[in-house]
Amino acid sequence: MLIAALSAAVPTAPAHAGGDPFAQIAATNFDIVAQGVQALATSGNPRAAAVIDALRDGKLYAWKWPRPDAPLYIRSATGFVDARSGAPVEAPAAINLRRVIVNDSVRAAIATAEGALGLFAKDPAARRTAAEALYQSADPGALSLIERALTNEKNAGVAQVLREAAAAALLKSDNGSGSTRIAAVDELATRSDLSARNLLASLHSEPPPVAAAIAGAIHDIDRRLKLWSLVENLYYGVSLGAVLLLAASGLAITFGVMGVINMAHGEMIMTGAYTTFVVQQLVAATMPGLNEFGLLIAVPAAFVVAGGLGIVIERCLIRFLYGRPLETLLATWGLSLVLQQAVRSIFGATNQDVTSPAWMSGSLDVGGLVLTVNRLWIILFALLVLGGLMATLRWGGLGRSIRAVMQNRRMAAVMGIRTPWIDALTFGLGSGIAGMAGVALSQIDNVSPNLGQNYIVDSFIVVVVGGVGNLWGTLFGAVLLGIVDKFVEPFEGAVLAKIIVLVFLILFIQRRPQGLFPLKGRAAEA
Amino acid sequence: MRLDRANIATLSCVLGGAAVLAAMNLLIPAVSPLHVPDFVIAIAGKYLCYAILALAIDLVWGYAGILTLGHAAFFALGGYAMGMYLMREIGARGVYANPTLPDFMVFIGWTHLPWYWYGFSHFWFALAMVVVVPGTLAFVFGWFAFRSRVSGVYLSIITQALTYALMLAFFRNDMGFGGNNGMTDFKDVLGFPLNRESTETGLMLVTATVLSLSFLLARAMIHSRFGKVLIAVRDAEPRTRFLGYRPESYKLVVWTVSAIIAAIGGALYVPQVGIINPSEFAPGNSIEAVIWVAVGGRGTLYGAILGAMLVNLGKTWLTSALPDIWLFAIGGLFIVVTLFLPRGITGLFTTRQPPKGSKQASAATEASMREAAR
Amino acid sequence: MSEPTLLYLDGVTVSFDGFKALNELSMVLEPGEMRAVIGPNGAGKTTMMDVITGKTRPDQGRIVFGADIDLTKLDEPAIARLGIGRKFQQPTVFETLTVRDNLLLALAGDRSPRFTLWARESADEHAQLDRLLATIRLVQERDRRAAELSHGQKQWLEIGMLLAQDPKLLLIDEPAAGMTDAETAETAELLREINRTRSVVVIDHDMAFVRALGVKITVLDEGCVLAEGSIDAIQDNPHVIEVYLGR
Amino acid sequence: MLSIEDVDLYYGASHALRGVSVTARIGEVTCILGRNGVGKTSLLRAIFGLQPIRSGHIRWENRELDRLPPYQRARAGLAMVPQGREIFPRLSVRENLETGFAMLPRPLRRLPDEIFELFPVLRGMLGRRGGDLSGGQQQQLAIARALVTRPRLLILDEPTEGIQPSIIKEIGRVIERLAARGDMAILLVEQYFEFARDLAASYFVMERGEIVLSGRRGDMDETAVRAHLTV
Amino acid sequence: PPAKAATAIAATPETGPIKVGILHSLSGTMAISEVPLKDVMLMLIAEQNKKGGVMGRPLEPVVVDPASNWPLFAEKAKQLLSVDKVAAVFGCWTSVSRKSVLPVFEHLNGILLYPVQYEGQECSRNVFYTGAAPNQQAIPAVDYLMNQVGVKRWVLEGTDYVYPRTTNKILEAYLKKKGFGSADIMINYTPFGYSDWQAEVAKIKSFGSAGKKTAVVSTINGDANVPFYKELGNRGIKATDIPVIAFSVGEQELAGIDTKPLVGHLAAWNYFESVDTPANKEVVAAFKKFTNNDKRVFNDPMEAHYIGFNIWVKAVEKAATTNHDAVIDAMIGVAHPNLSGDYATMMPNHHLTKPVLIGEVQENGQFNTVWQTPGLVVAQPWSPYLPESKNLIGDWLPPMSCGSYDVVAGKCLGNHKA
Ligand SMILES: Nc1ncnc2c1ncn2[C@@H]1O[C@H](COP(=O)(O)OP(=O)(O)OP(=O)(O)O)[C@@H](O)[C@H]1O
Ligand SMILES: Nc1ncnc2c1ncn2[C@@H]1O[C@H](COP(=O)(O)OP(=O)(O)OP(=O)(O)O)[C@@H](O)[C@H]1O
Ligand SMILES: [Mg+2]
Ligand SMILES: [Mg+2]
Repeated sequence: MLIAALSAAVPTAPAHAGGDPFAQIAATNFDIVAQGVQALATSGNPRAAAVIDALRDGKLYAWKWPRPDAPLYIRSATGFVDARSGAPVEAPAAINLRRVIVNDSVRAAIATAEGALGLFAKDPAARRTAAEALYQSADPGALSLIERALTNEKNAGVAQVLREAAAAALLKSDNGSGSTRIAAVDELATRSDLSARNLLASLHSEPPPVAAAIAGAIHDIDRRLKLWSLVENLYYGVSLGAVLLLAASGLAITFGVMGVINMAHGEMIMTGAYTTFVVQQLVAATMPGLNEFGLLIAVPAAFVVAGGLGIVIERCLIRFLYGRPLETLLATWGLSLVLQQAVRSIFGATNQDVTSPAWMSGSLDVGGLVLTVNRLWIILFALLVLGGLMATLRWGGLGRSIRAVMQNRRMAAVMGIRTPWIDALTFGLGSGIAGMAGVALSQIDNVSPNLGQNYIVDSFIVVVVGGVGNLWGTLFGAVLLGIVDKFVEPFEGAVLAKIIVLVFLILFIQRRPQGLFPLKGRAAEA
Repeated sequence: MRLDRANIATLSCVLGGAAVLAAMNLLIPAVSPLHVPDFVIAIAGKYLCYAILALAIDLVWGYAGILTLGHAAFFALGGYAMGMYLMREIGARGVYANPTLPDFMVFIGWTHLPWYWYGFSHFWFALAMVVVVPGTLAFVFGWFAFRSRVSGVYLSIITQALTYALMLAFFRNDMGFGGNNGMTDFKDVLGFPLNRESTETGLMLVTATVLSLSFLLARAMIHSRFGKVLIAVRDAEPRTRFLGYRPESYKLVVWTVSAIIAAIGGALYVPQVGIINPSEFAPGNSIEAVIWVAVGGRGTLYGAILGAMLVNLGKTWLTSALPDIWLFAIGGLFIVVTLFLPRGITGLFTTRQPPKGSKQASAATEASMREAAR
Repeated sequence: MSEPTLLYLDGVTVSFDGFKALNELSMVLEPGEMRAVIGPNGAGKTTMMDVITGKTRPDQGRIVFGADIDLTKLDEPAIARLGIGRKFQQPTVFETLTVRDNLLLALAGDRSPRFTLWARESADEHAQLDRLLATIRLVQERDRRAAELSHGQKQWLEIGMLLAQDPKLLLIDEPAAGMTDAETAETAELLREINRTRSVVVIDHDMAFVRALGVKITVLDEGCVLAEGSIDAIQDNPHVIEVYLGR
Repeated sequence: MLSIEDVDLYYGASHALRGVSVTARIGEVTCILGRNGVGKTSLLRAIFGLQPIRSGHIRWENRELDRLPPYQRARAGLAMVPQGREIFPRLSVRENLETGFAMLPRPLRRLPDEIFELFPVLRGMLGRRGGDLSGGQQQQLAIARALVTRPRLLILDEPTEGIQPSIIKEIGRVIERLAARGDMAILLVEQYFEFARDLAASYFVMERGEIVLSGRRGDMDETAVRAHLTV
Repeated sequence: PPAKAATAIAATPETGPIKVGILHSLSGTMAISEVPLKDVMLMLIAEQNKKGGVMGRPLEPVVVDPASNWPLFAEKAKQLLSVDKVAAVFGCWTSVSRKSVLPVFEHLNGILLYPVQYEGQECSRNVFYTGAAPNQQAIPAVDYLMNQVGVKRWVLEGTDYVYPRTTNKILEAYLKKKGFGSADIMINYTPFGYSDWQAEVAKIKSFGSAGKKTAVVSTINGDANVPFYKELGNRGIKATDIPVIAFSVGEQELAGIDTKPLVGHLAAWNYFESVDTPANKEVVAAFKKFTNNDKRVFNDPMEAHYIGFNIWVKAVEKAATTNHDAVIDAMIGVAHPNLSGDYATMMPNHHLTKPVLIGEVQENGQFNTVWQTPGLVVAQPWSPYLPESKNLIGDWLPPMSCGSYDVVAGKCLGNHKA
């Protein structure tokens, strides 16, 4: 029945003069290959699915130079099988073979082919994507096929999509009574996404009742879309905020708490990112099984590497500068130059490829929203980092000792606090946090020697807006800036948006010269 | 006093040095080994401009304790004002031979000159703008900032934001300042071809003179009672209020003066390097300029000049001598200076205060910085 | 023809997140009067000076200076320019300036940048400075940076700065703190000297010192006046003994 | 006991301590007197290692302190009430007190009750920021803070400065009590002569960085001492 | 004329080693792109010396680091020409760096070989543009999408600076000419190093869901690309839905990205490392050997340097001197095989003839050529699609000898150039 279905499905399939679809696929011209795929899909040949899959996965091989019988082989785990028969053949000499490569047109052909084939696949997910494809193509010709699929579709979700696909197809075709068409319109209205809207918008010369229905549908689709876009901007703002927060939280320690004007902060982030790269390489080399989790290993690794580096820096450099905080600017600036060049010399000036594990790629559809998974993770991670940081500071009065040392180093020593210890620890902590931020940023940005430079200014801005030395402030500052930016962007474009944010910042500081949460009273001057 | 001698020395170094270079370039025939090539004149002129910027920064940072991370903005604005004049000077000699419109405007398809370009064909007008525009910006910015008692790093950051915003703004082509390519391919200033040796030398000498003058001005300011008040403000701003001083107006004066000095430096810079574009606004530039001051020695005017000169000399030399690893060298230099020359290179010459400042003194600055850091 | 009061605090209240540091405090200071203010730690004495000098804004109440100037409407410099000088409880001086320059900046005169830019040190300013340095016994330290002074020396320097301002009204917070008994006695003498021409409000905990001043005393407690009167009256006042003097 | 043997201390060029020798016994109060700027605080700074000494020795419980950093000395049982309070302005009163915990073993990490008996006001202000306290309150906090670390050598630099008479009396009694407990040496710098005289078991008078007069309570010649305190 | 006087200044020694200036940023933001160009130059020079140098004289590279700082570019150019007296300079990437050195080269009458595709609207006697002019990259790319892919809606997405703005202006004019309405063209700019693409990509997606085949023509600059493509990948925008064709993304940039999600997206260049010709394989292998790192990739600007260098060598040998004027004249008409086959010839307008290749991204980070201009394309530095330049041509052969000649008015604009 599958065959029947298919032949019904694509009645308009143009048969290529050459006849044999396999020969066409073996051809070198992409357009012919594409026709071959289409023809094969509709030919009802039982090998169709296997061959097309092989083609998609780049497992399909042809003879390097033209041959009348145009042989095709599928490379399997064990060896080669003949594409036509599926019978195993002894491996031909590699030099004679060429992989059949595909381009966009071929891929498109494969997609529709699979759409047709997929409708009757075992796996509901596959059926769903197939249905989606058909919905998108809204091809009246496919109507009968869709209906046939609907009749024996058990899965509610898939059925829904099929109904929508049917509605789309119906509306595109010009048959169907007014009532059925109106029903179809409502069907699409429920779906209320851009594609539905556009499809409806593209319908003209409908009978009045239908036209009215369409207008209505479009109207409330628009309303919903407007709402969603608001939520969407909010989300963008928050996720940008999360990135800023990550970038800044390390600085909130080294600068906010310690008062070190830490120009090398960006390089700490960079260190974290490169650690990620190295870890991924090592994992890939030593235990490929864990590839997916290289990132998770990188987080503590980055913390240790950057943190360690931080401690070294503090011991060898910063500690001589307490009491002359302004000079830390000079030293750390020099340091950042050195670190950048060091990375450039070790890894080369070009970007490094940090891969995203599967669980961090792709996106979720929540209502009208498309939330990219990596951003979700980053938001979560940012909050975790901040939370962890606060916890650490609570723990064993560490935070108290740190603040005591920073407020009056000599008196802290008199109270028996190991000041050198605290200094090193604090700077290490801040650097380590920056390192962890680097892991996250490696997922959304270039891993290059300049990575740090892209974040240093924003980081300082965030810390300052939040009010120096106030972690909550850093949180709010980051989110505030993120949201402002993302709400301006749609109207003014990205470039002006950034300018406006900066101006906003300047004015904001006028109003709140001590940041979001200023200290009041005598303590402020003390 | 000791300091004074150092100052006089700097002055004579700047002027004398410039004069000698000029002479050796113009009078001595090119064949002679003693001849100073134009290249040297050109970079000397460039350094002198940087020195002016450094001086301006030291005035506000070293004496009023305002750590500005956006002074390059005024430098660049001055540069743009001058650039606009030079652009108009080109006249019909541009590639599109448009008598009024600069090439880049023709290029983005504008048909007539925007109003804010009027007048820039006159040198005097451009000069006025060099002072007025950055001066006004600085005044307005400072007036708001100081009046609402923005201080310490909060001020530093908004100065940074200011220059950053300006950079992005000037990047935009439709601002009418040449987008990120900025302005270049200048022909001549006041009729003197820019690429003629004598013009280059002349510009260099002018720059040296301007530097000396602004140096004297700055010195006069900080040695007056005004200067003492500035230092008092730097140490304990709240306390000065109870003596009846208004710190904000003091800061505003020195801030605006400093901005104007920087702007003039920028105006001299452009004809000598032959290009002005938004990257001059880059936050990094301002920070680098602050670095020069720190290297030379914050709070000693001649230190600022020295720092600017040395760092840039180092940069010029290292980028050719060790192109692949020069950052190690220059970065290392900065670190070494902070560690071993707490008061910058000039710290080597003066022994006005006990090394590293006494415990209490440092505690005091620490406190005041904490103050600032909040 | 009774001339107007010099300073009049009228129901001044200052509270910090709920806690009332000053509570409906009212007080009158006659021109040329010297007033000693005592009271338990935390009674609100320093806060009182804060509100007079504009450092802290009161939540309620008026502070009238001279005929009809409401100080609560003015900011610190404006108040200082009216001729109200203050010495802080914690000595606060300009650490990196020399002792002499500290005094120079305090000297009465125009405070505007326009003036200070051109100001040259006049002969009598010079003389004044020398006199001051002598008074506060820092002649040797004149060219040392204030940061290098001992605690007590800073106290003296600040008193010197106060004198230099030549104000109508001096607010002096704990001058005797950290002074030897002998110095304390001299300070009292100095203040009486000053009081010939100016009005003074002085806070201290050293009863010997207060006695030496021999003036009317106001006792603050929990932000309002507990008692007022001569030293002997105060010292026998059971409340004062209870909350302040102890037995 | 604490023994200081001819210590010299310089600030840059200026010679602030000239061969100062002082001893302070456990179980009694040792008092250092002197006018402003004679070097009292400098001496205390030297003892705590806050200012390096040029020559001389500082021995505590016959252990050389000279090389130790301040926090090690604190851990050796020293505690100080510095001149000018040096409260941590942006820590709460409680936190100010708890800074002492850093050097204490876990079990000892609680605030001794005596400090609240001594300074009842503090109890009501635990949440307030140290910097917001009044001068006197800060002074009280500073003393309390020093006691948190259970010191065996308590160094007090003009502890009565800015404190109301009743509490000064109270402090006097406490100092006596602590001394009487016999496990603590107390080094007291004072300018408030009566206060010092009533407490001191032995006293040292300084003049321009030198010890010019010393002795025990019994043989104190008051007029001579006062002479050194007047100008 | 000033040129002659200038020659005196920049006269290069006629004996001893021939110095060759390399003016590429080795630090700062542009190092990412420019360092490989320095490497390839060093390799080419080394190999030339193995062959006995030029005219029997060894070549000596003079490497300097202008550190992505435009005024420093000018300073370094001055130094190379007037102090080191180099025979030619290979360098610059960004337009602004070229603009900043241009006056120097014209005044000191030096020779600059500029290897990067650029916005055109320039044609200096002292510069040889070995990269593509817009009509050698952008236009054919759009043609491909229009004709082969059947694109009906266009997103022109670029970084906000001169190259993208000009290119997009040209493309817009071109598309309008081809009858696309403004409704079907969306132009959008983002700042340098832009990294949060969520909103922008969402915009593109909705623009693309109008039912017509949509494509993105990307002039996004270096750093911003990685996050852009990552966002595309995560949003599941596949090449089959909305193909993106980029003009600034080559093998070098892809080396920094996980290409799986990008498979099928396009780039237009005049060369791909993957083109399979013996010459190419040889050079690429040589480069990997030279840098002894077989992860290194080769890209279009590197090929441009390869061609430019060889043409310059031939020109010097033809002129039998390193004298700038002689070499400048000799360069015109010299040809050298492209690595993609066929010949690159230096035209009188100081640009090269080039083939245009459209490639699709493959998993392995290489491009798979899916289309190629039938013949070679001659550069039009002055775009015929922009009113202000439609009458202009550049031709440095006498009698015209002019960089911007108005064929209508029949006179040479910017008279100083001649
Ligand atoms: N900013 C503030 N926040 C909270 N409480 C404050 C603040 N400033 C002052 N206080 C409280 O107000 C009260 C009055 O303080 P004030 O300094 O005026 O006391 P005082 O009379 O000067 O005491 P002392 O004699 O110790 O100097 C004190 O309890 C103090 O803790
Ligand atoms: N940080 C410093 N730098 C330079 N000199 C200092 C420093 N601190 C104190 N001095 C000087 O050392 C001498 C002793 O100072 P010290 O503080 O020990 O005096 P003191 O006896 O504590 O006086 P007081 O009773 O006023 O506290 C004083 O002359 C002071 O000027
Ligand atoms: Mg008080
Ligand atoms: Mg003392």
